[in-house]
Amino acid sequence: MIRIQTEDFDPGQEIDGITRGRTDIGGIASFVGTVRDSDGDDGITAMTLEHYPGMTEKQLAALEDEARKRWSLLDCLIIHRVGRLVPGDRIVLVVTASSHRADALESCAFLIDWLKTKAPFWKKEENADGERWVEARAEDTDAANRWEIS
Amino acid sequence: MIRIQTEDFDPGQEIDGITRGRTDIGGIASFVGTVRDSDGDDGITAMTLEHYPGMTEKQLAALEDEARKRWSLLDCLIIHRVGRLVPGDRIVLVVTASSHRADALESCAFLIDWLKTKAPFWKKEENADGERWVEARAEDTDAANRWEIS
Amino acid sequence: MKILYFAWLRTRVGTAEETLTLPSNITEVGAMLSWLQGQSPKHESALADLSVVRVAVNQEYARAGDPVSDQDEVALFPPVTGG
Amino acid sequence: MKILYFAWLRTRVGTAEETLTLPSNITEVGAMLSWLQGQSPKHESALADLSVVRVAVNQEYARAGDPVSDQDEVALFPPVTGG
Repeated sequence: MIRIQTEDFDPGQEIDGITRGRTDIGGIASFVGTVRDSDGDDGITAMTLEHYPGMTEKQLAALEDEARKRWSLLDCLIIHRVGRLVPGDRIVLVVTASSHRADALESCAFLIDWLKTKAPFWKKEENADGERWVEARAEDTDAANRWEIS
Repeated sequence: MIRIQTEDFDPGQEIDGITRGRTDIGGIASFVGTVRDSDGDDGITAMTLEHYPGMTEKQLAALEDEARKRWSLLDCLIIHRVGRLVPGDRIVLVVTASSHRADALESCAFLIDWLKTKAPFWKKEENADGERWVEARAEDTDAANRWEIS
Repeated sequence: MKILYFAWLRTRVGTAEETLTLPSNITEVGAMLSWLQGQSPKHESALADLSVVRVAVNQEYARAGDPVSDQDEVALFPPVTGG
Repeated sequence: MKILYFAWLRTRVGTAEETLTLPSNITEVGAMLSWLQGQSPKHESALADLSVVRVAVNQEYARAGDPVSDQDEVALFPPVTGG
């Protein structure tokens, strides 16, 4: 499942929603990304997330499909927020559930690594000096490339 | 932080407890292990977790220390339940928080892999035929060994 | 052709969306980018370094040799930074 | 010496804990296990396959060559299956 939204989400509620009433799940992995108040030396006061409506959903759905092909998943959820956020706010949630922990853990890492390099979201940070668009990091591309997807 | 307990835990509440009021965290990884209703062909009706009080806490604390040495972590929590559990029940929770997602994701996988081979817990499964002690799986040892710890 | 700009490309070109008529002799993404650079000084400046420009045609990532036509929705944006 | 048994080792030996006096000429874990095997038919049966027996001395994992004395807390258990 894919959700793009401006509202916050509740990781516990989402994990519960996936597991409640099921007895075939052995492991649930999750990752929550949050806004940090600094990036290197800059103090960050806020951040705005822009996206490409339509393409974002397509890319995330394709990522989910790819994860379900590579690993045996019982459920999979990606939530990504857009709009203005402040330090401490949640940005993204990935939850994967499987019979065995390796599938859940690996697919969760895969999804967040690929989301960072494939999904059309852009961050603009605000600090005391004004605002600037965040530049893509080579290490994000490296992290994604270890999964050998094109 | 390490907790061994018979009571259930709330993953969302634990994640919130770690992140609330902090603005230096960039990523929180978590893993929840749950009781499955089958293991291969056997239908499982319940499971009892036994442990070695004293040594369990020492081993988990040593694992947490090792994770904090290897990765840059802002927080780390391991909860493991003992006693009788039924399918769908939560068994174990690992939560790791860091400035960067790779540290959180890798240390979370490390902790659950090592917990499975180092921490003195034993599972006894009940099915229609009676009960049996679960045997250790070679793939758990393999998963742990990829982290190259002795 | 509908062209969308995101993030700092939107700021530099000065619009989020524009409709231009793609000459019929331009049939590939690479040629389209060269043509776009010539549309105005702002386009030229925004698209000066194509190594930091990503292209999507009809909401799918596209490369220099991929086909493009006047009926397509084209989007230009910097490398993504979500998550 | 206090000896603790866990999981199926506890069931097979028939007790969770016992106190035995370790002969002073036994100073290593390997020799202690051989001595324990001789304590009763139940001990012998439970400890027949040492490849599935793990040993902790004072709550730390120990191997055959590690030292052990009558003052130690020793625990015997199968490979762990938690998590």
